[in-house]
Amino acid sequence: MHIMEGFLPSPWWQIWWILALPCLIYGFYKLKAMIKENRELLALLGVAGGFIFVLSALKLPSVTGSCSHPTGTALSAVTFGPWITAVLGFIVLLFQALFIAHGGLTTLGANVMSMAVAGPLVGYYVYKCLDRINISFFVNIFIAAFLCDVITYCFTSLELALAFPATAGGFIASFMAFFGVFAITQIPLAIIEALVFVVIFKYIIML
Amino acid sequence: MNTLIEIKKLNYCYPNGPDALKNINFSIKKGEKIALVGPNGAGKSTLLLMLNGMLKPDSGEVSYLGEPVKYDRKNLRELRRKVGFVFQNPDTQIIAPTVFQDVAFGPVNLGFSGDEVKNTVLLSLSKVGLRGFEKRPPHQLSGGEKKRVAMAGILAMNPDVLVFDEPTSALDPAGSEDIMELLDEMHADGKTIIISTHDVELAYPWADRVILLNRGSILAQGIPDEVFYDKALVKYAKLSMPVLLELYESLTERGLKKSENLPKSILDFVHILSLNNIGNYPAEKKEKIKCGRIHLVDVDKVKPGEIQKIIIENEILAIGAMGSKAKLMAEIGNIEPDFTYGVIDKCLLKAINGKNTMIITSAGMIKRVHDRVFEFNKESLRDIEILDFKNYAN
Amino acid sequence: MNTLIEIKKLNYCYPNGPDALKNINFSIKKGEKIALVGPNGAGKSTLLLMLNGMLKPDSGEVSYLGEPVKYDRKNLRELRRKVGFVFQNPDTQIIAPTVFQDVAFGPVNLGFSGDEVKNTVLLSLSKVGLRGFEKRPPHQLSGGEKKRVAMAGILAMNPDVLVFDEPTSALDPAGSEDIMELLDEMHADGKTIIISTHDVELAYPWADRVILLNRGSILAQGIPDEVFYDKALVKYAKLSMPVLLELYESLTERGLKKSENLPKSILDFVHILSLNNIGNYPAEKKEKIKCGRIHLVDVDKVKPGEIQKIIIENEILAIGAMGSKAKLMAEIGNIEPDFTYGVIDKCLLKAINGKNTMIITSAGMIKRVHDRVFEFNKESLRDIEILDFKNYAN
Amino acid sequence: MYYEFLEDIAQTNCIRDIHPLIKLIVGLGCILISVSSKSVIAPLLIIIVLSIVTVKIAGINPKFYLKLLFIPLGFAVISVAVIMFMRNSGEVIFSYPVFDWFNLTITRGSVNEGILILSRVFAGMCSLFFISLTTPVTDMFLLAVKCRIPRELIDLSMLIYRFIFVLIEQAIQIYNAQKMRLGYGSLKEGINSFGIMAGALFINTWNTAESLILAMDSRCYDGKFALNNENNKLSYPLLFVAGLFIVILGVIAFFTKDFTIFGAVFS
Repeated sequence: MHIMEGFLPSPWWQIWWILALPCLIYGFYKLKAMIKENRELLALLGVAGGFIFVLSALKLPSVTGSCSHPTGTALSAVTFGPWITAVLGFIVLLFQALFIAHGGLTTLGANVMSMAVAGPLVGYYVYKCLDRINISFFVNIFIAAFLCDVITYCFTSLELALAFPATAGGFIASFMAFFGVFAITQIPLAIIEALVFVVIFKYIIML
Repeated sequence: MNTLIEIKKLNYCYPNGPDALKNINFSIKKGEKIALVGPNGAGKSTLLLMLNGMLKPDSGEVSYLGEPVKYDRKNLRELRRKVGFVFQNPDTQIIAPTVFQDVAFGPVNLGFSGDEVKNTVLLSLSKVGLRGFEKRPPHQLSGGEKKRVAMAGILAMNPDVLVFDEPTSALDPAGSEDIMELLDEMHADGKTIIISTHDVELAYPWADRVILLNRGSILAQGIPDEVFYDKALVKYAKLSMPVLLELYESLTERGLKKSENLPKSILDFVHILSLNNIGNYPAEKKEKIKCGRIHLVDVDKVKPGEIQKIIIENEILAIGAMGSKAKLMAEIGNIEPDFTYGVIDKCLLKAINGKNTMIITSAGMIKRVHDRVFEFNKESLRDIEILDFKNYAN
Repeated sequence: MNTLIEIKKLNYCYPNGPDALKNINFSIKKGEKIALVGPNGAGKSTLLLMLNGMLKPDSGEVSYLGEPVKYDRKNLRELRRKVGFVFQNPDTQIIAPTVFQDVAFGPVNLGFSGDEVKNTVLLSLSKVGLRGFEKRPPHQLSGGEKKRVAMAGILAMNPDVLVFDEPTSALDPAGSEDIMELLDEMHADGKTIIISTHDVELAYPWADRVILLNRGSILAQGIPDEVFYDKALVKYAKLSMPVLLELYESLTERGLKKSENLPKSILDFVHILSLNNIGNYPAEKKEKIKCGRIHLVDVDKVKPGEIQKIIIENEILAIGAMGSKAKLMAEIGNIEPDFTYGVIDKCLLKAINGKNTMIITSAGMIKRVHDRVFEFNKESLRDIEILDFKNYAN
Repeated sequence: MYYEFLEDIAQTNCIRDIHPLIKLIVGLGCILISVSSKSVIAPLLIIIVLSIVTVKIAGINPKFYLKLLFIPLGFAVISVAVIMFMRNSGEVIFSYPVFDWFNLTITRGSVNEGILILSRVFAGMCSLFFISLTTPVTDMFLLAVKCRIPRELIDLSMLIYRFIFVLIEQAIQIYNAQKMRLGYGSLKEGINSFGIMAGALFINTWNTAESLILAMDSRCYDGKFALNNENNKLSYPLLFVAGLFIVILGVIAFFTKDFTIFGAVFS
């Protein structure tokens, strides 16, 4: 769920950019250390970035109105960890804005926070925690991917609500309104994507 | 023969791209072997994608069995079941974790029951000669095997028409011959076959009819001889003439008497030269000596163990195996076939040089051998004999 | 000629895989054109990867210019600069987002200065005929163009040896001919060239020497005629005989007099048949008529505008362009060349049929034309004349 | 199934040869002015001017351009609707009681704000499209280096750029192959087919990465990526015009900041 160009007024788009920057810098620092140790990883990350873009640019057929596929970032979070995923996600979101008009440049900070930072971070740590309590692998994958999706869109609703608090009821009312409206499309989508994610892992494990 | 697929005034261009197809008109009859020939980027793949409704023309009409194709979900599913499509790159077509699962993909989507799925898959796999490969992961297979799995996956949906995009690309000679042989078997099974290729050597002897495509337009269509013997046309289409035709052309330019038919194979060429009294078999020159015999073995009627005996008794010097069943039998009988592709012509060539040969094949192809030999005898005024071994045991 | 690369008793197997290479011994001399021929899975690519140290043999030795290859970072870099490797699939070789950046990848990593990089890149691009493509993103190029970008990327590092894995795979005839022509140009530039292929038609006329590989072992090595004329060997290697050789074999079996050299091209074949008094040019039979002349145009000395005039004045019926410079000139002069590959032989063929031809080429290849024509004249006792147009303007 | 890449159009547009800096100044300048504009005047001006430039001067197919403008519509309408109901101020022009305790209300202020946001979104999108459709990303890498963006990040972006196109090709092929064998027929098949495709693509990704490492090694990779040797020539008069255009827009935005369609009730 990308927030489009021009939607977030000042000062909110600046605020999200400022919040996103430290995450990106930390991710970049980790990435640099990783590449320094093994230069070949740059090639791997480059191809992985392409993969995230492609997976999120494909429209899931038979689900109309879908506009977000964090599946790619979730897969990357499990593989490379959430911080490096933030950097990859940033580049991918930039290319998405430029190539297929998903998202925007001023709203890039907000989109990075919701899709490349909040979602993968929660998904990753939920996955790690559930892994410890001996839950079935595929159930764990399902829950983690579902949460990754839902958190992304909660975060987007939060960003919108902060920028446009309701006159009556303020931020809370506005958040509930955005959350409620988008839930109609996003909750089923999150379930579908979590199921897709399970199929992907079943497939990869079988090979 | 009735018209199966008809395309009328078809135009198509990719969004924001140049015209991909311009004013395409042709029809395909049931049971034909069609080769769509053109250089890379001519629009071959785009045109093939029209045949089963993967792309919708901007204008013009595609019809199947006289009915215009309707681009709604239900009709498209039906069409895609009837017109099977094998892609150029098997790596992007076969992606399931095992061969069985991959071949089963279509039948499962067709809603077959568990047993039906199993039967269809095993039947399709045996048709392409890959029984026993069910549990193998596709990425461990060779290029030729992958291509055959892709074919089995399409056969499992039992289509009427088979469309192959560059069936032999990236395969070595042995692999290509296997695939072309398989196409012939499927054709003998009653399927209509359409291939796209830029390989003129492949299309020339194989196709019943050739459609020459360049820059999205049809340059010519007709029997391969006509199309490929037109030097200017072939050059314009950025292709090359088949080697034998080029040689034939050079020789006729130097005074060789033109023959009725153009040479499609080494056999034809030798025959044409011998009509010019060139390279005649020394013995043939003096007196009409007896040609070699062709021994035709029906793979379902003769036991593998008996073949050795036939070979010795009949002084057989070369053995050809036609079809996957025949190859399997040769393997069981511990016989190394000399020819596995273009078998009949190669055996005829041996025969006119006075050598006895054997063709192992299954019932469906036996008539084809008789027909070809009969035709060749008529044309060349020779009398090559066929000995049928249908009931050797009795 | 001194030995450039030598491989001794090399063995290699992939971790957890079957033996990939067994007891490989061969050496490559400077300036040779080598074809490594074998079916898919024979180990061709694995062997090629040994040549620039991408793989390290389990046992045995690879040496370059007499020095055993050392597998440390510095020596490997040096080796890889000298032995350029063009992969089969250009999509995984092209790294950067634009053609310029991709071709510059090697030079930049070799530490060239900004201007040096620019000059090398532009030179390499013009060598492969892609000047003006600098800013294009690779995904918008055709298959043949991508292959040429990959080549330019290697040429930019100015290696001594060029290794090509399946240089023409997936290319149409025109694309393949362009690439093979480019290989010849690079060879004329003094590079040693090694290709791997399963295409015998390609390797047979091109290679100086053939190494036949199957199942990780060398089956045979030698001049192409020897290797490909051995029917049993070719069959064992799961390959096929080149068509012209197969026809020649069939005809000799039927009594054609054997010639000194085996036929590598249509020209050779026509010549062999004419030695047997077959298909001689009608006029040639009666009296020794004059052959056609070959007009040799040096692309650097003659202006494009003058070519039309030469064509008309000399009754030229067919034009060949050799090399990318010549093709560019033909384009500027608005001339459609009839031949762009195998030019000399095709012009000789026209000449023996009494037709005048023109070859447009650059200085480096002119000697080659003279040599080939001289050789052919000597062999066939003809006197085909060459007219040099080096200084037409004066 | 997949999108058309604006990048591909940018590679062949009519003003590709203008220095990217000029195009970025115009595009980014317009974006900044439109998000900070307090009235609809400046955004409307931007929409009109940039659309004309994109279609007439850059030569983008107008039909395609119009289609692009519909992309943000779904999200924008839903979100703007929420805002209109939530942020009431001034005179009520519409009210509808949903339950006893809840009124859906639209006021002059909320309509003004809704229209303002819509105009900003469309002006922002027009500016973004202007950049996307006229300035190929390949031209921006050199600019990024000059802006002191770390090389590793740029190198990574360049690799990602290249492999987006390699992988999308594979994805399309796999998708088509599945579709031909009747995948994606129902929701269940769709999930299964999509999952298998994504998994296969994931495996392909690793294989591609392996060959890429091989290719980089065989070309003596030493941690460096090449850049385009030169950008298009920077035309100073044009740069001046672009700057002037942005300044004028900014001035207009400033002086029209109090304008509202339904009267000034919105602060």
